[in-house]
Amino acid sequence: MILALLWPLLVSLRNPLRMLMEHGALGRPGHRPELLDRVWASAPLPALALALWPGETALLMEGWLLGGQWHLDEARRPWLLFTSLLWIAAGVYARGYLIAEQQAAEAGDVDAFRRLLGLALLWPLTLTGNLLLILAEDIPSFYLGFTVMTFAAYGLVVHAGHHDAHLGGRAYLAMALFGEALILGGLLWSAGTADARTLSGLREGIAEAEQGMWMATLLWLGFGVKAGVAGLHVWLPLAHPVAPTPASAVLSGVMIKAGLIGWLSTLPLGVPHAGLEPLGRVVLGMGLAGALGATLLGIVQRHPKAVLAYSSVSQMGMITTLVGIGLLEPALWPALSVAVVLFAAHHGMTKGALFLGVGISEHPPRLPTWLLWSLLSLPALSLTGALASGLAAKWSMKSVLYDGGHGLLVTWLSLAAVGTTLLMARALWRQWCERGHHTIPWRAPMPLSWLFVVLGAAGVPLWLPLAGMGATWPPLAELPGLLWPTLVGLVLACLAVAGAATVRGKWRVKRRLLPGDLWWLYAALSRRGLAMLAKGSRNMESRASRLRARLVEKEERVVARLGDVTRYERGFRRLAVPLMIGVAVLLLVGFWLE
Amino acid sequence: MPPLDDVLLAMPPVLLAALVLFDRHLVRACSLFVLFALAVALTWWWLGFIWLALLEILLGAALTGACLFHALGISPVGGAPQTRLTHWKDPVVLTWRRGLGQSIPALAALGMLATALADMPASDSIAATRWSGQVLVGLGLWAFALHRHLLRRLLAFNIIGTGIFLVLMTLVGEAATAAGHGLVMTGLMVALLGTVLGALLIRRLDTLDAQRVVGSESGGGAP
Amino acid sequence: MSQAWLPLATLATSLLVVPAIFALPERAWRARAVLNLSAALVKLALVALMVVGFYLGHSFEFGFTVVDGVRFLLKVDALGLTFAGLSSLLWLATTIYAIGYLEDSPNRKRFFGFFSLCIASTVGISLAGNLFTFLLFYELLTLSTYPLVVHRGHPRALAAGSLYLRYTLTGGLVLLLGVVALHALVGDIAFGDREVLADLGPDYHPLLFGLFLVMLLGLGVKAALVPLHGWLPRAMVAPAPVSALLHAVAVVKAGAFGIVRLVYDVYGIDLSFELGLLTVLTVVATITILYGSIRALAQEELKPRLAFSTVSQVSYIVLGISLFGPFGTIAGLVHLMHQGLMKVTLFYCAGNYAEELGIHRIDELDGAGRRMPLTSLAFTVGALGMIGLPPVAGFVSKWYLGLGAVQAGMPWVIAVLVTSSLLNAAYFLPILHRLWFRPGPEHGRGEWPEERHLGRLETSGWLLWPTAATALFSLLAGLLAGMPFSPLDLAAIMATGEYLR
Amino acid sequence: MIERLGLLVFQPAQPGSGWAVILLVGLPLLLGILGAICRPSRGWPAVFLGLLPFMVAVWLLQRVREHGVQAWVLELGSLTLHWRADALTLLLFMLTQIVALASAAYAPAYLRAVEDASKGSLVWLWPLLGTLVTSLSLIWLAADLLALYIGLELMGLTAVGLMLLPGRVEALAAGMRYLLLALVGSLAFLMGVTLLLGAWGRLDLVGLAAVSEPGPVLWVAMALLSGGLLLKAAAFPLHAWLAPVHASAWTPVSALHAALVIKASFFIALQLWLVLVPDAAVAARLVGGMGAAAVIWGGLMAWRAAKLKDVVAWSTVAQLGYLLLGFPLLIGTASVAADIAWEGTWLQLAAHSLAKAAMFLAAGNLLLATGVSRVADLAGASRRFPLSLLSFGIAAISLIGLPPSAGFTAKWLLLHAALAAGQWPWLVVLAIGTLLSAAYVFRVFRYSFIEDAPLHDYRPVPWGMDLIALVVASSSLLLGLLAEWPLALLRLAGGAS
Repeated sequence: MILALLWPLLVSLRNPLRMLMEHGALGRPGHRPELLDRVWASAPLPALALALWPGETALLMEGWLLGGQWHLDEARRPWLLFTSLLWIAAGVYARGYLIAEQQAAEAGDVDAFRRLLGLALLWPLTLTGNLLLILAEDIPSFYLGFTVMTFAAYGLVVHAGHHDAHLGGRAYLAMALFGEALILGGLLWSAGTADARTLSGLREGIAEAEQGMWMATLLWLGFGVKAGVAGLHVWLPLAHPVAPTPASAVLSGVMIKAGLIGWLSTLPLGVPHAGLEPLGRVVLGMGLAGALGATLLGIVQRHPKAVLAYSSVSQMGMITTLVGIGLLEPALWPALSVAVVLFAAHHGMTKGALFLGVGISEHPPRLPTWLLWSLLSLPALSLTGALASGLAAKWSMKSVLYDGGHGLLVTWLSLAAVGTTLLMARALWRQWCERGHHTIPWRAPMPLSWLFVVLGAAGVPLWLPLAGMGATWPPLAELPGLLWPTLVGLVLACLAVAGAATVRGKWRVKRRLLPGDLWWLYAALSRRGLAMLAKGSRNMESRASRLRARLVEKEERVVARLGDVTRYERGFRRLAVPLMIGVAVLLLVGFWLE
Repeated sequence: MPPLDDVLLAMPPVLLAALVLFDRHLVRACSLFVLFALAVALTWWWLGFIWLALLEILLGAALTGACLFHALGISPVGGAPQTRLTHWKDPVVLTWRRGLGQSIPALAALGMLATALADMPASDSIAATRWSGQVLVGLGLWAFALHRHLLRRLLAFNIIGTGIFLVLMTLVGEAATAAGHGLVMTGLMVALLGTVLGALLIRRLDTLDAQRVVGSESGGGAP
Repeated sequence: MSQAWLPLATLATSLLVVPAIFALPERAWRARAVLNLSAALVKLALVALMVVGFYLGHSFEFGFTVVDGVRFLLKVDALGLTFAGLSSLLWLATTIYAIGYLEDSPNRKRFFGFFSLCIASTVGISLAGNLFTFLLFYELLTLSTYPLVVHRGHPRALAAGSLYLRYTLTGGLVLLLGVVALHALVGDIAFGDREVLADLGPDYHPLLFGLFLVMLLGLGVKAALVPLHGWLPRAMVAPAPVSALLHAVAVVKAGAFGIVRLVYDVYGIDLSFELGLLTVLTVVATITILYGSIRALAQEELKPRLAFSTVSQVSYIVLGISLFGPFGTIAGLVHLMHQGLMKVTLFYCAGNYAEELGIHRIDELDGAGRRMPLTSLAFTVGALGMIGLPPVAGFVSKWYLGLGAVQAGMPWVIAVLVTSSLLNAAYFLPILHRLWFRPGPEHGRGEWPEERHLGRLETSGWLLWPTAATALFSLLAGLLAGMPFSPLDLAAIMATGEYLR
Repeated sequence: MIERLGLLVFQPAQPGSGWAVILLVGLPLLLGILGAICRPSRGWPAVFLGLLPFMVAVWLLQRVREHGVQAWVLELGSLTLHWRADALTLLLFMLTQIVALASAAYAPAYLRAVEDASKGSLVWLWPLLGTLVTSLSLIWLAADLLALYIGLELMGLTAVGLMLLPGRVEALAAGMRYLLLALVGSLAFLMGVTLLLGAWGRLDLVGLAAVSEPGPVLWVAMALLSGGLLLKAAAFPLHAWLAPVHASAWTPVSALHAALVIKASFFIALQLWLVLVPDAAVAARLVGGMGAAAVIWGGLMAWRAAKLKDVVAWSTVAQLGYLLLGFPLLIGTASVAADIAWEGTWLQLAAHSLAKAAMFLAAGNLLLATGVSRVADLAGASRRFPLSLLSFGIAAISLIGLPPSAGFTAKWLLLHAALAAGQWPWLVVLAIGTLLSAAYVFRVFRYSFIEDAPLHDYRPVPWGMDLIALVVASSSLLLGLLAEWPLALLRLAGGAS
């Protein structure tokens, strides 16, 4: 288990260390070492091996942080598995995707080399964090993993280094910080109250604590930033498009799930009488809002990655509603949790495939066009719930909800699925519009890894080890109920395409909604806030300096006056004898008064 | 009421002291001081302190007088004074207001003295002497406060000292005469040494001053 | 078994170096370096010896009567030992650093002489066994740091020195008054005799409260509690090793350490709680933390920003001890050490930038991570630690602070912590961004203000290795906080073993 | 309180002690005359010979420790003079010896360095020095007013003589003022003695303590005595003569004067108060008030002073204020407070003596080396004369009362005593005094640390001079930590009777 974490770390540090050894190599023109080599791509392999390792393991490390406890149990295994799979695929994909840059770097382009070095360092580091947060059972390790992942990923987001990347990076970082702060507050509060060191202890503590609701709210919000809860999702559409495609894939595929993992690890889901119903209702509402709202916002985006990012928000909104139900009705949770995991894995892989697909459409491999595009639309269809893993995930979700008597909710979710279909259509359409013409051999790492993910995504229910219960395929009778949203969506999409073709001009004039919607509001607000802080600080500064100046001035005056006082000394000198007699008289009076 | 002869005997030192202190001519004042010391010696003799009388003549009149004249730049060989010192004016003008103001410390000291002495009644034979001593102290203090001139201050100091000796010897009883003698003798010695030092200083200051004046005059002549 | 010589020898090691250094001629820098380093090593060894002995249950005490009823007392306890260990460790690092930093500058003899004196006083402070002895070294510290602060001798340094003296001497005086008053009340209190004041009875409580405030006022000057912090940012004109030491171990820490002593060893935590002193401390610390962070935001030069960060960070210690309960205590004690490690790293880095590249302002740092990767890495570690991110040491402190806050029934303190973390991030992360992600002179944009090539590596090894070492330490202190003999472990031992019996 | 001074003891002295005392008093004088004849050009013979009386004092101290206070009566015909030697007086004597030795060791080198030291004045230095030490010994040891008077006058005149030795105009003018005031002071003293003698017919302190009774006579006498003595001790409103005298005097003489001469007057005054009016709390507080004013005024003047020697001289005025605080703390207070104040006062006296002597010597070194007298001209001194400045600094630590120094320990005791006596205002005074002294001392340092100063031509001082200043300064520092030893002796003397 240590190896699983240590290996990426070593891989990450390898290159900088090498740089250090050959100090001065940076300044020299000429050949550079290959940074993104095979070893680099192999970083998640031990983790994969771990995920496939039979049986549960636990690792106790007293010396680690405040006492480390890492567990690999059946609940964590699926997460670990699909995470490492996607990381591997994305890593291999990246070697192909960044080949041009790498060649430039090897040829001596300093800037490219620097950027790649950063990627070579931060990619495995992000992975380390991601794995750690999955495996960690003690709170500090968990938080450590979360933090490492969050901050290391900043480097991935800003990799390209252009203006948009920095904007995305800023949005990402600001929101991440906000989330971290909330998480830290929530963790400290709840851990302090429960006197807990482990996540399970924390969950129990929150369930019992008097202020548990508020702690849970803090945690939910904090992780919600990562999970893209409506309102806190704004970094997603900004950061995902600017990151390199493989990075977007892991960002959207697995890192978003870290927020979900956070919820599952810290919120007392499934604990009866935890008293979190009000929160559950809010969560439910926000989830739905996210699931529906994001589709509306996403549909008007132009960049395919932005569309996909909004789709992620929408999908995560769906999962959020499930969590909300879990909070509302703890009894449903055991069944729901399976659905959530399945859904998460499905979404992770599928979204990964979609993002990788964006790169593929930009650099199409030498495949027949129909094959290529049907492969591209496979995960899209799966995401809408019409095919493969999507179908299974949707069914497992719906069945539980129906059992719990939440028919209305299912309808709403189906509406969201309609939206998803539209989004997918939109994304594919945009991909089609922006498809590239420089083809690459299909046996290059890029298409291969993409294919691997596409296939993996399609078959998630087949290989995902779900604790206790396997995924079930829906009976045929239910198929219409599951498929109608996709159909409706497709029809709507066709109508839209047709409509767009006819009233093309009208669409053009409409002002496009910027990706990141609320971010601009937040940014303005926070800019205002920061400006106020800075102003306040400067005010303090100037007030302090004014005060200092006034004090100095006063001091100078006093000193000058004291200088004046010294002239009385002449008087003392002249009147010494009378003064002596005066002193004597004074003392006499003193004696007399005794 | 003290007998008349005692009063008569006590008068000359007081009168002489007043003249010494307030005479505007310094050489005359110094000469008068010698007379004053002799008068005090007479008083000692009258009171029966022969040794003190002799000491007073030796230390007070002869040596102190010599010192004073030395300070003035008058030597028995050289004769007449050559320096400005003889006509030294007090740097501060004497006005009535100043005179009155400066008498306050003297009066305060006298008051303290009187308070203390009120508890120790004197026999008639020495009352006059004691009074004269007190008057000398008062006069001396007044003059000391009033004058800036160093020599005059030296004179004033000597007169205060003499006043204190007079009071002292009228206070000590039979038992403590030895201690009284000891004190007075020490006091006389101190007064003498002080005067010597003072005189030397005045002399030296005068010389340096003259040099400086000459120096600045010659310096002023140059462009 | 009591061995009196050991604490005395520890003190003497650095004290005796002082005349030796003054006796050496100015040019003999090699001999001086050897002398300094060997003394630092010897002291480290002595402290290690004491640590071992202490764990074996020996007690080390040295004392004699100064005047009737007043004893000069050196005593080893866990807290003092930890502080002594920290200071000797950082002394070693800083000595190495200073040797490199001051290469070829004038007045090195004076510098190192007073530098050693400064450390001697710090060790004295840590080993002091009663308030009198503490006060003695506390004031000695003031005196020995003054020449260091004004070392450069230009008008700004002199003005800063004057300001520094004004604050610290007045503070020392106020402290003296408080200590004397306490002494007049109950006589000599050795640290650890907590019953003495507790037994006085409630009639004395207002008086004790007042005396505590007086002493807090005195100590607060050095601990840079708002509004007594004014000297600290101005004292930044001192050379970098001095700032590092001032902020990490010596002066600021002495104040915080004094407050710890006062609360735990003189008043006793229970009495302090009963008197409501802890609330006072909490409020003061909270204000200081937020104020320092906000002021740091507006600083445009590196060292003043770090200085205000110190103002804020040192109050974490005060905050920790003001939280009634074991976690709060642990937090305060552990941050005493962690802050030292992290801050010293940051100041070394600032010094490195200034020495190697002539960088003083933050906006000149663009791309410096490329030019000086190790230094920048160390800076990153320190900065992340200051924000309180795992796995750097600062996280451990913050974690325990939070737990302590809850334990003390003051969850609102968590909000303060979180806000402070955010503010910390707001003024540190832009620096990191500039270091690593902004193109700078290394990429052909502009020039370094004053570049010198001090060594084969990115800068002189004398400067680089201490920096790297302290950064590593602060990383390890957090990463391996659960190990035996880690700062956290020590703090926990102290907290459970001594103060919360 | 009176027994603490070694008075009120009627046990016969141990044989041999009398001779020891005669040696104590006589040896310095003899050595002074010897010095005049030989005119040593090096310091060490002076030190070597000067150790003799010190040895005697140590021996006598040993006897005192074994047998308690030693007291004698010297009869000259019908005149009786009383003497006593106890731990306090012997310690004071040793202090005198130390400072005098330091000055004596310093003087030859100094005089060689000073250009205007004329041959004539050199002849006078040694006997005057010897006489001064003798007169100081007289004052410490005397137990009756006549002997005290003799000692006081001898000391005053010798001091004036020493101050006049440089022979410059300013020195003469200041010296003249000093002379006149000293003479007036001694007249007041004499007047007081006269009244006491007239009222009770005896002059020995023990006897006077027994027979005197409160009343106008005693009060007037005490008022006059105190007035005279305070004038000589340069207590606050009567301090005006002090600074000008020091400004132009030779450094070793200044050191001696500031360290010892004014302390002798203080000692006599305190002794008289304790013996004759031990309960006059109101008057004592008045003296304390003067002390407070002295602390503040002296501090201010020192802070504003332009010349280095003026700074040091004014600091003497301020420091004497601390000593004057001993009056209200010792007189009319409960024994708890008085016990502490007693130790604090003497420790302060010793601390100030050593520190001030060291400071004068160090300042003299600086002045000699730079050839300038203004504080502002010291710019850059720290680089060129580190040792002199170090001595100056160490002495300054003690003066400010920062630890670890005798000044600090003394201040601690005084503060403690003020608290124990419930006299809060003195706390404020001590605090202000500390700050003011820090202000004037660090003003000097601030100038000395300036780096970009123009390079004056300077000449190095002989290392011996630096060493002496350093040793004396360090002794003031060490005394702070080792104060228990002399103070235990003080207690012993108090407890033995």
